[in-house]
Amino acid sequence: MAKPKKRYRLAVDIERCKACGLCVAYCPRAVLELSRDRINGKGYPFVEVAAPDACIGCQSCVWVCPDCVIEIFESPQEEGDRS
Amino acid sequence: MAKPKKRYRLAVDIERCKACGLCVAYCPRAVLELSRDRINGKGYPFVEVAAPDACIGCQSCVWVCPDCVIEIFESPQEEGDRS
Amino acid sequence: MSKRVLMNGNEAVAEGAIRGGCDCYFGYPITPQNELTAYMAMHMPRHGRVFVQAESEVAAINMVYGAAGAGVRAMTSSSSPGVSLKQEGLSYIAGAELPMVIVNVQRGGPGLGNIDPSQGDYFQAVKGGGHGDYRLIVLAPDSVQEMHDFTADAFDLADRYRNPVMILADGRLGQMMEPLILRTREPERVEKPWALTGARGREKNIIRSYFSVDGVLEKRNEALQTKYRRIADAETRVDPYLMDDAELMLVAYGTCARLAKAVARDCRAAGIRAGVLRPVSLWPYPTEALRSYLDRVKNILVVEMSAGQMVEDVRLAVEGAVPVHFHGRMGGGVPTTADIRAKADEITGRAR
Amino acid sequence: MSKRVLMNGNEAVAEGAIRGGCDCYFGYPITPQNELTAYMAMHMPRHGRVFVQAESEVAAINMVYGAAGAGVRAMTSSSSPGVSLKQEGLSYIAGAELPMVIVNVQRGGPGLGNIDPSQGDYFQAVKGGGHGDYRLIVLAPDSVQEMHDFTADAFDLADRYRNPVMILADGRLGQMMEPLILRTREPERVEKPWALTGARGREKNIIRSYFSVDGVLEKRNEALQTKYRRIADAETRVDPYLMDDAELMLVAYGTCARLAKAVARDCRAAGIRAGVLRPVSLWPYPTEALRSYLDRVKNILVVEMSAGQMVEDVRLAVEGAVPVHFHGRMGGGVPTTADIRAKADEITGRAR
Amino acid sequence: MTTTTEKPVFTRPQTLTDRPMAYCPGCGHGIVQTLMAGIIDELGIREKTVGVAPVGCAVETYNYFNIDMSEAAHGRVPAVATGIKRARPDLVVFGYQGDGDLASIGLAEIMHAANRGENYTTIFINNTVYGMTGGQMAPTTLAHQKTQTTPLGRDPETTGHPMRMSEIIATLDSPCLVARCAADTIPNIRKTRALLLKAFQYQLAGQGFSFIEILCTCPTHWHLSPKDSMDYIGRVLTPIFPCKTFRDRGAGHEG
Amino acid sequence: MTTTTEKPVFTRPQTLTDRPMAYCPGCGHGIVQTLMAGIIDELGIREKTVGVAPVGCAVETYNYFNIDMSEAAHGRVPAVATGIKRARPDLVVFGYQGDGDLASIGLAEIMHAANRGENYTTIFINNTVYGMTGGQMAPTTLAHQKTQTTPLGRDPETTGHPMRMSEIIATLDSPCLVARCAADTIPNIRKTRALLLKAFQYQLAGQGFSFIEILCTCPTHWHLSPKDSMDYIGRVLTPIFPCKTFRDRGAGHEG
Amino acid sequence: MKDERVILSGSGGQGLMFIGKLFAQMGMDVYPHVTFMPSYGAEVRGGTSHCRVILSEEAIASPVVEIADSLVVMNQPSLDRFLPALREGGRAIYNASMVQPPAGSVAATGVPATEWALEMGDARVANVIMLGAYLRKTELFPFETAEAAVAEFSAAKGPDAETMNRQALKRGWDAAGDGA
Amino acid sequence: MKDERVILSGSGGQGLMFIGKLFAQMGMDVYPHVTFMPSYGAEVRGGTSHCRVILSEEAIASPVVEIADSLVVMNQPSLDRFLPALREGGRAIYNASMVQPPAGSVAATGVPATEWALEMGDARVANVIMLGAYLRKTELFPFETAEAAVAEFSAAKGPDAETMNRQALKRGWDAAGDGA
Ligand SMILES: Cc1ncc(C[n+]2csc(CCOP(=O)(O)OP(=O)(O)O)c2C)c(N)n1
Ligand SMILES: Cc1ncc(C[n+]2csc(CCOP(=O)(O)OP(=O)(O)O)c2C)c(N)n1
Ligand code: SF4
Ligand code: SF4
Ligand code: SF4
Ligand code: SF4
Ligand code: SF4
Ligand code: SF4
Ligand SMILES: [Mg+2]
Ligand SMILES: [Mg+2]
Repeated sequence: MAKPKKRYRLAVDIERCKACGLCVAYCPRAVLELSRDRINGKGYPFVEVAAPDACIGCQSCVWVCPDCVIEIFESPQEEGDRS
Repeated sequence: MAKPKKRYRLAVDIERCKACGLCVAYCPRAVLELSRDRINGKGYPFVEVAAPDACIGCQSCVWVCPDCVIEIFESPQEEGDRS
Repeated sequence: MSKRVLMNGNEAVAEGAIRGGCDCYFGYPITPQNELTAYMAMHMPRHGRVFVQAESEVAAINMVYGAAGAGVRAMTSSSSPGVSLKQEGLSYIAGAELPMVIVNVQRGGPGLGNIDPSQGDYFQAVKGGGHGDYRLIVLAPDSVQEMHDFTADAFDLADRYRNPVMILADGRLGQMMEPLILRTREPERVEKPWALTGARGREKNIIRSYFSVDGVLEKRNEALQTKYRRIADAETRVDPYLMDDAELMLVAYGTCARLAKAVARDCRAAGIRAGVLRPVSLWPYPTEALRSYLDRVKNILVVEMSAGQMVEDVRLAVEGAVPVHFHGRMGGGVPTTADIRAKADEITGRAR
Repeated sequence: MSKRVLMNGNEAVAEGAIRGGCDCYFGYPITPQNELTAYMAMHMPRHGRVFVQAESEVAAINMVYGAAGAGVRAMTSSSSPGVSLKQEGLSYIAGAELPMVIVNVQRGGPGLGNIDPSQGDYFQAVKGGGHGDYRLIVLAPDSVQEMHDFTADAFDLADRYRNPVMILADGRLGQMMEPLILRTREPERVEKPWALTGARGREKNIIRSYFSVDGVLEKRNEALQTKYRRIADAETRVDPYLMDDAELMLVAYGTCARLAKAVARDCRAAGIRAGVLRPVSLWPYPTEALRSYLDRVKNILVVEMSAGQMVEDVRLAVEGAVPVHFHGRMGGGVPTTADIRAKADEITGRAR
Repeated sequence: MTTTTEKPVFTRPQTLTDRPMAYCPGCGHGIVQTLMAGIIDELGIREKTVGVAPVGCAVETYNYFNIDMSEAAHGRVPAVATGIKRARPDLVVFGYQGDGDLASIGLAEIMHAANRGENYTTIFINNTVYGMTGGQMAPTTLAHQKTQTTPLGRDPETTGHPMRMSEIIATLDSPCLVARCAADTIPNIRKTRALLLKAFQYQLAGQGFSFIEILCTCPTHWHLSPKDSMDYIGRVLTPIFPCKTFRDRGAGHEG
Repeated sequence: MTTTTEKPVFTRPQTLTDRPMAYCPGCGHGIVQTLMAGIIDELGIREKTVGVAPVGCAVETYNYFNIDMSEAAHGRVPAVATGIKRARPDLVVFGYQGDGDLASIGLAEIMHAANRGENYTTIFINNTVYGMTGGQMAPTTLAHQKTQTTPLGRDPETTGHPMRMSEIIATLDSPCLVARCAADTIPNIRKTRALLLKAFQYQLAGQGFSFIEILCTCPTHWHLSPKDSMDYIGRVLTPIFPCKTFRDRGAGHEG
Repeated sequence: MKDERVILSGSGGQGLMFIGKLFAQMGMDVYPHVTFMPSYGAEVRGGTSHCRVILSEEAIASPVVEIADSLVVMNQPSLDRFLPALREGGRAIYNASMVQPPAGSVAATGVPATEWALEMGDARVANVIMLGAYLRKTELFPFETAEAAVAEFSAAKGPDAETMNRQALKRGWDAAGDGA
Repeated sequence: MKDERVILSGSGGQGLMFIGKLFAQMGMDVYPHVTFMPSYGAEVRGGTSHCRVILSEEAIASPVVEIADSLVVMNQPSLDRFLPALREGGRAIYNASMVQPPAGSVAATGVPATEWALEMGDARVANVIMLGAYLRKTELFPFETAEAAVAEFSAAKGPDAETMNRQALKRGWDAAGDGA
C-alpha cells in the first residue's frame, strides 16, 4: 500500500530572515526563493515560500538556517485542509 | 701488543662540591669517597680521591656531577711522573 | 586570655577564609604566600570545599569569576607579580559586580624583584591596576590576628556590596607567626538572586560587563559610582593610636603601622606628642578621619615600604593644611623604628 | 601648507612608529586599535622590519621585552583590557629598564565594557597598574598629528632614559581621520652597551629585575627613583591655551582637551576669561606649570572621560589653593562642549 | 493513517529567546547555536544549564539563549566554566569559544581544563579567523589565507601552520570525547548535532571534559557568499581539518 | 705511544663562570647546565649566544653562564626568546624552562613559539614539581605523587594526569626536533648531550624550533637522596614519560 | 570659506565611508582643519553605517558632528536617525530610490541614486551620484576639483571603475543643479 | 616577666625552626605578645637558617629582632652573623661541637650539642639540647613547662622521638646549670 503523500506548511518569521540564501540553496525541491520585490525591517529581501506544495518536509532548510527563521508543520491529510 | 695502561689525575674543586655523592655512586672503580672528617666552607663533607690509581678516566663522575667539581687529566706515561 | 593558637599570617588568612565561609579557593604558587595555598590544599577538601591549583594567576582569577558568578564564596591569593596578572580579571569582576576576596602578600618589585616584604602595590590596589573606573575594597591588616579576622570579614563585605575585596598584606605579615584567637562568628549569608544557578522558575541571569548599546555602560558606571559612595560612607575603617593630643601624626598601614606605633610610644617617652593614624581600609580611604585631626596636628609623617604611594592619599586629604613628610623604604627594605624616630626628631626639630 | 595626508589616528601612530625607527612590532588584535595592527602587518615587512601577531597581549609585551633587551626599537599596542594583561610585563620592563613604546587606545570599562572612547585607564597608566614602584613616561596626544609625532618621539625618549613610554589615546583619537604632516626627522640613535648582542669582546650583559641579595633591589629602586626625578625635570610637557589672563582654568588632556579649548573660546566670547592647561605628559605630570597659574586663577575645572582620575593629580598640585571642579563622563560617554560650558557657567556664577 | 490537526515537524526551540541574532547573514555561529538550543530542549536541561560566552562574535550569546549565562574575558571561558562547575557540580555547564579565543590567547586555559577533565562541554567554533575584530589571523588560519594581519596570505615559515586543536586536545588523557565536525552539509550538520548531544549526555553522566570542534563559516571575512562559504568548508577546510572522532570513551561509568 | 705532558680529558667549560650554582646537592639543573656549557664551548658560539632564564630554581642561570642572558617573567621565556631572535636573527638563542614555567603558566607561549617555528632552542627541565616555590604540583606531577599542594597525592580525577609535553609539541607541524631524554644514567646523560648539541646545530642551520625535554631530579622535593632520585627517574618516570625522539626533521635544508 | 559639517549615512554596503573620505580629502587641500569620523562602537547599530566630516577654518573640538549643516542619507533609517541633528535651514540630500522626502524646513534634494546606478549597470556607484549632488549643493568646490578627486580615489579600482565613477559624479552634480 | 628577644640560628638541617616555634608556643601561654619570624627571602643565605622569637608584655613593633637579648647558635656562620645583634650583656648559647666560644662581654654558654646528640644516637636532637640549655639560662619557665611543651611538640613524631627529646631537653637543661 503506497503511503499517502504528506504535505507540509512552512512558517517563515520574515523579520528574522537575513536573506543569506542558504535555505534556498539547500532545499532539494526549490520550495524557497528570496524575495525579488520585498524587504523586511532590516532591509533584507527575505525568503518566500515559492512552491509550497513541493515541500517534502526534509528540514534541510531548517538545518542550514542560521537564524532559525523557518518552522515546519505537517499538514493534516484531509482534503480541503490547505488554506 | 697490549696498550700501556693509562693513568689519570683528578682535580677536585672542593669548595664547589656539595657532597651529593653522585660521583661516588657512579664511579665504576670506587675511586671517590665523601670525606669522613673534613668539610668545606659551605659545610659539605666534600669528595676525596680515595683510590687515585684505580681511575680509568671514564668521566662518569664528570657526567653526573651537577656542580662541575671534577676535572680529569691524562697523566704522562713516564714512570715517576706521579707526585 | 582565650585559647590562642600560633600561626603564621598566611595560614591565618587561609583559616580565616575557611571560617569566613569560603567555598572555593583557586590559587597558583608564589612566594611569600605559599603557606596560604598549601593550607588551603590541605584543609579545603577536609571541609568538603573546593581547592584548585590553577594553571596560572590569570586562570585562577577567572575561576574565581566563574565561581563567584555561580553564587558561592570564592577567593584567590597571590603576591605582587601574580596580582599584576590578575588585573584584567579584577576589572571584569568589578564590572560584573561579583563578590570575591583576593589577597596580595606583597613582595619587592618592580619586575621579579625579590620575595622580601613591600608595600609597593598600594597604587595598584587602591587606584586600580586594571582598566576603567572601578574600586576594590582594600583592607590592610597589621597582625596575624587581623590577617585572620579581616579575611573572614572580607567575605561578608564582598557579599554585602557585590564587590571584590582585597586583603593587602606583605611578606612579613605572611611569614611571621603570632598567637591568634580563631574566629567563631558565623558568616553573614545574603541572598544572591542574581547568581547563576539555572534559570528555574525565574528569568535568566547573566553575568557580564559588556554593554554595547549606547549609554548603557555609562549608566552601569554611574550605578557603580553610587555604590562606591555608599561603601565609602559605611565601611571606612581607621585605627587612631595616641591621637587625642598628638601634634605629630604618623600615618602608616600594615607592617609600617606597627613600627609607627612603637615610634609614637618612644616619642612620647621623649616628650614628643606623637600619635598614629592607621588607615585600616585603604579604599575607602579614611580621608575624613584624617582631616578631623588637622586642627591640632602640626606635622604629618607618612611611613611606607614604597617610594611614596599612600602619601598621595594623605596629601589629597590634607590639601596643604599641614606639612606632610615621608619616610619610605623600597624593594624589600623595611623601615627601622630608629630611622622613623630620627625622621620624627628631624621634623619636630629635635634632631639629635 | 606642507603636503598633508589624511589618516586615522591608529594609522598615524603606526606610521609614526615606523618613522620613529621602530624595528619590531608585536601586537594582538583588539578594537578600537585594529587599524594600527593592520597597518603594521602591511608596512613593517615592506620596510624589512618585524611584525608578529602574538598569541596574546601577555605574549606581545614579553616579546617586546625580549626585542628591547636585544637593543632594537620595539613596540606594542592594545586597548584597555589588553593593556591590563600587560601589567606584569610592564613592571618587568620598567624594572629591567628597557626602552620600549606601548600604545593604549582606551575604550569603555571596566571589564569588557564597550569599544567607545574613554580615559578610564589614567590611574593605570600614570600610577602604575603593575606591581612595585615604577613609572612609565605617559604622553597624551589630542590630534592625529600628535598621535603620529608623539609616537615617533616616544622611541627617542624611551632610548634616552631606558624607560617604557606609553601613548595614552582613546577610541576617538584612534578612529578619526585628520590631515597629517608626516614626520621626516631622523630618529635619535643612542648606543646600547647594555643590550644582548652576544658577549663578544666585553663582559656579558644581563637583562633582569630579580635581585635577591639583601639591599641590592633597594639600591636599584633608588637608582630608578633618581632617574624618574631626572625625567621629571627634563621631560614634563604642557600646552597652555589662552592661559595668560585666565581666571577659569580648564584642565584636560587628549580628546577632552580639544573640547575644553572650544569651550574656552566660547567662554571668552561670553566674557568669561577661560583658558586651558593641557597636560601633554601625564607622567611626569606638569605640577609646577599648573601651580604657576594659581595666583590668578579663581577656579579650576577638570574634564575627563572617567569618574575622576587625573583630577587627583590636579588636586595634588593645587593643594587646596583654588577650588577644583570636575566634569566627567564614563563608560564610553564623551563630554559635549555644551555640558562643559554649562559647568563653566555654573562655576563662574553665570549659570544660564 | 491520517492526521486531523497540524503536527509540528520543526518549531523554534524554547531555549532560544526572541532576540534576533546579531551575526552576519549566513554565519555559522547561528547554525550551531540553533542546534544547541534544540539539544538543551531535548534533554530538558534548560533550567539547570549555564553557558559561558566568549569574547568574539558570539559575545552576546546570552541574548539568544534563554538560560543563565556568564560572559568570560577573552580566552578564559575554560577557567570561568571550571569555576562555575566546581562551585555547582549539579549544573550543566558549557563553554562556547571561537578559534582566537580558544587556540590563541586562551590556549593554556583550554588545555588545562581538558587535562583536569573538568566535567563540562566545550563547543569550539573554528572559522579560521578573528571574526569580531575584523578578520585577523587566527591560529587556525590556513597557510596563505589572506587576513587583515596577513595581507599577503599567512606565511607558515614565520606565522606557523594552522593549529589542529582536536588533535592537540586528544593527546591529553582526561577528555572523554574529542571530535571535529563541520556545519556545512546537511549530513554534517546532523552529525554535529549528534556529537553535541553526546557531549551533553556525557557531562550528565559525569564523564568529564568533552570537546567538539565545529568548522564554521565566516562569510564576511572569507569574502565569500554564504553558500560559497559552506562549499569552502568541504573543499578547503576539511582536507586540513579532518572531521573525525579522536576520542570517545563511551558513556556508562560515572566519574 | 707515550705522552710527556698532562693531557686534559675533561676541564671546566669556558662558558661556565666561577660562581657556584645555587642548586641543592644533586640537583638535575646542574647536570644539564654543565652539559650546555660544554656544547656552547664545542660549537664556539659563546660570543653570539643569548640565553633566556626562567623563573624557577634556574632563575639565576645568568650567574652561571658566561654569555649574555635575559630573565623572563614566569612562563614567558618563549615570548622573550621570540623577541630576541626576531630582533637579532644572527644570535643563537635558547630558552631554558621548568615544568611549571613551560607546561603550566606558560603553556600558550611555548605552544605558539613552537607552532611559529621560532628558530631557537628550548631546553625543558621536567622535574615533576615546582622546585623554587617549595615543591607544589606541576602539570607533569605523577598521579598520586605527594606535593605541597597535593598533600594526599595528586588525584587525576580532579587535578588531571601528568602532561606529556613532548608528545603535545610534536602534534605541531613546525618544530624540527622534539625529543625527550633523561639526566639519570651515564648513557642517558650522553644521549641528552647529543640531543642538545643537535638542537643547537639545527638552530645554526636555520631549521627552526627545537624542543628537548629532560627528565631531571629534584632530590629536595622528591624527598629522596640524590642517588635514589637518579634511580627514581628510570624506575618511575620513564615508564610514564618515555625517552624518545618524536620529531627529527634532519639538518640540511635552510629555513 | 564657510565651515561645513556633514553626516553621511546609509546601510553597510552603500559606500558612505568612501564618499566621506573623498570629501574630507578634497576639503584637506583648502581648509586648515578637517576631521573624518567613521561610526564605530555603540554607534554601529540599527542598520546604519555613517561618517561625519567637518571642514573648518578653526580648530575642531569634536569630530562628532553634534549639529550638521548637511545630511547625505541613502536609506530610510539614516534619515530618521539623523534628521534631528540637522540644523535649522540645513540641507539634506537623500536617495530618493529608498528614502521618503523629509518633512519640515529642510532644503531637501532627492536623487534616485540607486535606480540610476542600476541603470548605469553598477549599484555600487549610487554613493558617488549622491556625492555629486551633495557637492553641487554645497558650492564649496568646482566640478573639476571633484572630478579629479574622484578619479584619484577610483584609480586603484581600475579604469572601468574610474570612468563609471566620473559619470556617476556628473549625473549627481547635474541632477542637483538649479531647481533640483 | 622580662621581655625576651632571641635569635636562633644554624644550618638548614639543624632544626632551629622547630625549637623556635616550640619556644614561641611556650611563651604564648604567658606573654600577651609573641612573634615568631622565620628567615626567608634575602635573609636565607650564607649557610644560615634562622628564626627570631619575641616574648613581650607590650605590642611588638617588628618581629625582626634588631637587638637580641639572647642568641642560640648552632654553627659558626650563625655566630659570626648574629653576634653583632646581641645586646651588651646579652647571652649566647652556642653549640660547642661546631662553634668557637665568642669573644667579648658576652655571657656565653657552650654545649657540645652535636656530640651529645650523636652519643644519644640521633644527631637530630642537638637542637633540643640547645633549647634545654637556653631555657635554663633564661629562667623564664620551669623545667616542667618546657618538658610538657617538648612532649606535645614531639608527639606527632611518635613515642620514641618524644622520649629522645625529653632526654635531650634534660641534658641541655642540666648542662646549663649553675656555673656552666
Ligand atoms: C584581552 C582581549 N584581547 C583582545 C580582545 C579583542 N578581541 C575580541 S574578540 C577577539 C577574537 C575573536 O575571534 P574568535 O575567538 O575566533 O571568535 P569569532 O569572532 O571568530 O567568532 C579579539 C581578539 C579582547 N576583547 N580582549
Ligand atoms: C607570575 C608568577 N607566578 C608565580 C611565581 C612563583 N614561581 C616562581 S618559580 C615557580 C615555579 C617553578 O617551577 P618550575 O617551572 O617547574 O621550575 P623548577 O623550580 O622546578 O626548576 C613559581 C610558581 C612567579 N614568580 N611569578
Ligand atoms: S523542508 Fe525540505 S523541501 Fe521543504 S522547504 Fe525545507 S528544505 Fe525544502
Ligand atoms: S537560511 Fe534563514 S536567514 Fe537565510 S535566507 Fe533562508 S530563512 Fe533567511
Ligand atoms: S673518571 Fe671514571 S673511574 Fe675515574 S674517578 Fe671518574 S668515574 Fe671514577
Ligand atoms: S658529584 Fe660533584 S658535587 Fe656531588 S659529591 Fe661528587 S664532586 Fe661533589
Ligand atoms: S564576522 Fe564572521 S563569524 Fe562574525 S558574525 Fe560575521 S560571519 Fe559570523
Ligand atoms: S628545589 Fe629541586 S629543582 Fe630546585 S634546586 Fe633544589 S633540587 Fe634542584
Ligand atoms: Mg574565529
Ligand atoms: Mg619543575
